[in-house]
Amino acid sequence: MSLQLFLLLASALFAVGLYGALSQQSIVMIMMGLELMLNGVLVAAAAFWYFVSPQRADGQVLVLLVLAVMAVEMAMGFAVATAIFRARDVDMTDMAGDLKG
Amino acid sequence: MDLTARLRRFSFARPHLLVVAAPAAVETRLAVERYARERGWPAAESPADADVLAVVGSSDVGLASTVAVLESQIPTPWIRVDLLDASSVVPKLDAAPDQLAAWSPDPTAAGGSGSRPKDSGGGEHGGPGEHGRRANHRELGEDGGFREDREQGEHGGHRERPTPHASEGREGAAHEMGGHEMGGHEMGGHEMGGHEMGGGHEHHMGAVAGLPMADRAPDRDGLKLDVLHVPLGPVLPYWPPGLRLSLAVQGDVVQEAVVETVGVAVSGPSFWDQPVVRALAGDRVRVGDIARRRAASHLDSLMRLLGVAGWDGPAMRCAVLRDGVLDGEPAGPLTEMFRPLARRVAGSRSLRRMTEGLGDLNGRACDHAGVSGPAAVAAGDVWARLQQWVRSAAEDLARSDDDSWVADVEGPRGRLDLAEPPSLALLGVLPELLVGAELAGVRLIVASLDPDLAELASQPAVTAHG
Amino acid sequence: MDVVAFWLLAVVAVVSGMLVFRVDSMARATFLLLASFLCVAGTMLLLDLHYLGALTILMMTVEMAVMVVFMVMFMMNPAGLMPMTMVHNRRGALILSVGAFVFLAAGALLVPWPIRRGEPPADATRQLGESIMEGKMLVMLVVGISLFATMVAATVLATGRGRYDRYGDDLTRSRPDDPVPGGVGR
Amino acid sequence: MGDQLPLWSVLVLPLLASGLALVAASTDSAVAALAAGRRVTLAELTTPVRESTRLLLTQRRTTVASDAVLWRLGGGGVIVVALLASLVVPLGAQPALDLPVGIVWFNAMEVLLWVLVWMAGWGANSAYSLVSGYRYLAQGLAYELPLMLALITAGLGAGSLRVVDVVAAQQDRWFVVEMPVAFVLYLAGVAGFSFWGPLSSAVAADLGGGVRGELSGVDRLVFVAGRYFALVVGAAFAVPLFLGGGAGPVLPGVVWVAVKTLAVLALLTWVRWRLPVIRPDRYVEVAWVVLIPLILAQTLGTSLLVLAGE
Repeated sequence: MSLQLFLLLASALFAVGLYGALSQQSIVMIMMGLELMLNGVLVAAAAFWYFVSPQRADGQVLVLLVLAVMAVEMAMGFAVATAIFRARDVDMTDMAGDLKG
Repeated sequence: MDLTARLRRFSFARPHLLVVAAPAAVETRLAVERYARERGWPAAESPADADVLAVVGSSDVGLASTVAVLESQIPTPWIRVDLLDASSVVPKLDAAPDQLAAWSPDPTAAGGSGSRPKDSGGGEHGGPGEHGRRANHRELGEDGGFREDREQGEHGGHRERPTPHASEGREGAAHEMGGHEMGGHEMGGHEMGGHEMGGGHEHHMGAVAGLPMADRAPDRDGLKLDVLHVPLGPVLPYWPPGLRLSLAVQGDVVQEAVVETVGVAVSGPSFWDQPVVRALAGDRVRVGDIARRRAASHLDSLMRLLGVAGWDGPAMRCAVLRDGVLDGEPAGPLTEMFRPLARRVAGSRSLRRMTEGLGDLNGRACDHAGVSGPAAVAAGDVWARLQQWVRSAAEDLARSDDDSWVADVEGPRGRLDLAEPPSLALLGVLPELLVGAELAGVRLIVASLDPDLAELASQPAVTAHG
Repeated sequence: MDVVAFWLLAVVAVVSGMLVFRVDSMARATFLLLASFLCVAGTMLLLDLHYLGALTILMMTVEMAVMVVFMVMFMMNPAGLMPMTMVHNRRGALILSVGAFVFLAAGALLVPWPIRRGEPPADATRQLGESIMEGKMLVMLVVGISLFATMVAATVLATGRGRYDRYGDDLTRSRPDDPVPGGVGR
Repeated sequence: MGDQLPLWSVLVLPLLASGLALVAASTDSAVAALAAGRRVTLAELTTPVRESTRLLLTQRRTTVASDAVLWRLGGGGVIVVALLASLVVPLGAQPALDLPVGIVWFNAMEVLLWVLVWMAGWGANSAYSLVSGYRYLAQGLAYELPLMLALITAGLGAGSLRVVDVVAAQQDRWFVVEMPVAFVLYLAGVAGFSFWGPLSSAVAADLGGGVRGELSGVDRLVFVAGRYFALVVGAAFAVPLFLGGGAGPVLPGVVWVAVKTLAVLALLTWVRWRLPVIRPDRYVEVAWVVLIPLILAQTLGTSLLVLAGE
C-alpha cells in the first residue's frame, strides 16, 4: 500500500462521480454523482493523513468535514428536490432550467 | 430413511394453519380456532407461512377463486382440508400432520388430498392475488415507454413528463398507464383471479410480468405520487371473514376504499344473532342465553382488535374466555377471569395512544348511517369502541346465568329488529372512515367495527364506495 | 494481506460506483453507492482510522437508507422493471471525466509527494478528538451550527404545511389539524 | 491491541448466539402457551427447533417480478450483520475483536439493519412487505438517535469507546445506576433494531407478517434467526455497557455475562407481552419531543459527573 495507490483510487472515484454528476438528468442521480466525488475526497484525505503527516490531525478533521458536507448536501438537495417537485411536479434539471439566473 | 420420516413427523407436528372461512360458518371457524389454540398450532401470517389450508364452510359460495389463488401461493409441502361442519374439525385436522409428513411431490404417491400447486415446476408461486402486488412505482410508459429512448440512443431526450391525469379521476388514469400495450389486463384489485395467475404468462410490454404499473395522483401532502391498488383481505390474520377492501393507496395512505364481500351466501341468521332472532320470532329465550352469545361475540371481536394492535397475550386470553363462554362455564368464574383482562386492556395507556383519533364515528354519523349497537353507544374513535366492547362484555358476562325471560332486540352489532342488518350499516360507514387513514389505521378501524358478514345473508352482493 | 484487502476494496468501490449509473433500478443504484462507501470505509480501517471508518459506515448507511426513500419517491421506474436511461450529454461527460481521471492519476503518480513525517499515533481517535476539542474547535462549532441550520432549513423547505395550516389562520386552534396525529398529542 | 481472545473464538460466537436465541425463542413460546391456556410442556419448549426443521423442509418461494438480489441480500444479511456486531461483545474479559472504537462499530453494524430490512421488504415486490419496509425506516428515525446517544453516554462515562475500558470503568458502580435513562433507551433501541415486541410493526400481523410475509423455507429461517441474533447480541451488549460486564462473585466472567444477558432477554420478553405494538407514526414524535431531550439531559448529567470525578 502506498500513497499513490490510494490517490489512484480517489481519482477513479472522483472521475466516476464527475461522469454521473455531468451526465444524469435527475436531481437525485446528480446528487449520487456528487456523493461519489466526495467519496474520492474522503479516500484522499485519509491517505494524506496516514502517508504524509500522521502527527497532525488535519487529515482526520478533513474527513470529518467531508462527512458533514455530505450530510448537508444530501439534506438540502432532497429538501430542494421536494420543494421543486411540490411546486411543479418536476424532478429533472432540464425541466427546471428556467431557474438559471 | 426412517430418520427422515421421523424428522418430517417432528417438523410438521404443529403445522401453521391458514383459515379461509365463509362468513356464515362461524361455528366451524370457532371450532378450528379452538383446536389450533389447544394444540398450539400457530396461525399462518401469510400464504408463504402456511402448511395447512383450511377451507371452512362450503367453498362453492364464492370462495373458490380465493382458494385457488392461495393454493398457488403456498410453498410445498402443504395440504388442503375442507371443513364443512364443526364435527369434522377434530378428525380432519388430527390427520393433517401425518398427511404433511407423508407429502410427496408425486400426486400418485401417498399423502395429501391430491393437492399440489399447479405450477410448482416454474417455482413462480405467489401470484399477486391475495397479497397486493406493488407493481412498478411510476407511470412508466405513459409516453410510449422507455424502450424507445434506449433505441434512439442518448440524444438527451427532453422528455417532458406529461401530466395528463392530474385532474382526471383514477379510472381515467388507470387506462393511461401502460400506454398502448396494456392489453386485456384489468387494474389489479377489482377482480380476483384476473391476471393473478399471470406469473407464467407471456406478458405484454406495457406491464411488467403481467402486473400493471402504478399511476400517479395528487396526495395528501401536496406531492403528486404513485397510486397503488391494494386489496386487503379476505385472508389476513385477524380479519373479518368474507370482507374484502379494494384500496387505492399512496404510500400507505388510503385515497379510496371499496368494500366488497366474498363468500356471502344465503343462509340462516348469523350464529352470533341466533338467540335474539329467536326471541324476535316470538320464542321464549332466557336473558342468559342472549347475554352469553353477545359477550362471546364481543370477546371474539376484541380478540381480533387486540391481535391487529399487536397485543398477542390479551388477544389470546380473549379467545380462551370466548370459548369458555360458549362452553357454558358459570358466570362467576368467567367474570373473575375477565376482570383483570378488562382492567389491563381498558387501562392501557399505550393502547389508548395507538387507537385514539382513528376512525371517529360520532353520534350524528351513526344516526345518519343507521349504525346501532356498541359503535353507536361509543360514538367515538377506535378506542371508544374498544372500551364499549369491554364494558358491554363485562355486563353481559355478569348476566350470563340469568334465567329470566325477556324480549331483547340488541344483537352484538346492533338492533336486529330493523329492516337492515346492523353490519350493513357498519360496512356503509367504512369507506368514509378509511379514506385518509394509513394501512395500520385501516386494520384497526375495520377491527373496531368488526362487521359480521353472515348478517348480510339476505343481501348477496354489497359494494360501498368512498 | 493488507494489500490484497486494499485491492479488493478498491476494485469493488470503483466498480460499484460505475454501476450506480448503469443499473436501471434506483433501489439497486442506491445500494451500489452504499457498497462503494462501505469499501472506502474499509480502506480507512486499513489505515488504522478505526473511528472514521466506523463513522463512515454509520453515516453513509443512514444516508443511503434515507436516500432510497427519495429515489423511489421521485424517480420513474425505481424498481428498474423496464430498461431506461436518463442521461444527457453523455459523450461530453465521458470525455470530461476520463480527462479528469487521467489528470488526477498523473498527478498522483508524478508529483513527488513529501516524505512522511513521524509515525501514526497509537490512538488516532484520541488525536482527532483532542484536535477538534482544542485547535480545531472553531471548525467543529461551525460544522455543528451549519448542521443544525441545515436541519431547520431542509425541514422548512420540504414541508408544505406551515403553522397557519395547522393552527388556523389566526393561530387559535387548540389542537393542530394534522392529517396524522403525532404520539405526544400537542 | 492488548491480549485478544484467540481466533477460534470467532467460531464460538455463532454457537453462543444460537444457544441464546433458542433460549429466548423457547421462553417466548412458553409464554405464548400460557397465554393460550396450555400447559408448558417439552413440546412447547422445543417449538423453535421444530419451526427450524419445518422451514428447512419447506420450499423456497419466489414472487413475480421480485428484485431477487436485494431480497435475498436483505433476508440473509440480517444474521451476518448481527454476528459482525457480536465481534465486539466481551465474553468474560475480552471480546473476539478488541476494536478501539467497539461502541461505534456496534452502532455501525446495527445501522446496517435499516438498509437490510428495507431491502427485504422491497425485494419481494409485494405491497404489504414494501409498506412494512418503510415502517422499519420510519421507526429507525425514532429509535436511532436515542440509541446512539445512549451508546455515547456509556462511552462518555468511561472516557473511552473501547468496550473493555467501559467494563473496567464500572468496577465500583454499574452504569445502569449512574445512567438509568440511557439503559432504558438502549433497550428500546434493541427492541427497535431487532423489531421486537412493541416496536415490531415491520413484521406485524396486520400486514400479514410484513417484511417476512413473502419469505418461506430456508429464507424465512435465516431471516427469523437473524432477527433473534440481533436481539440476543443487543441484549448481550447491554451487559458490558451498563451491567458491569463479566463482574460477579464466585462464577467465571463468561457465566456472568450469560446470566446477565439472559436477564436482559427476560426483561425484553416481558415487555413484548406487556405492551401492544407502538406504531412508528406515533412513536417518532414521542422519540423526538420526549426521548431525545431526556437522553440529552442524561448525557449532560453524565458528563458533569465525569468532570466532577476528575
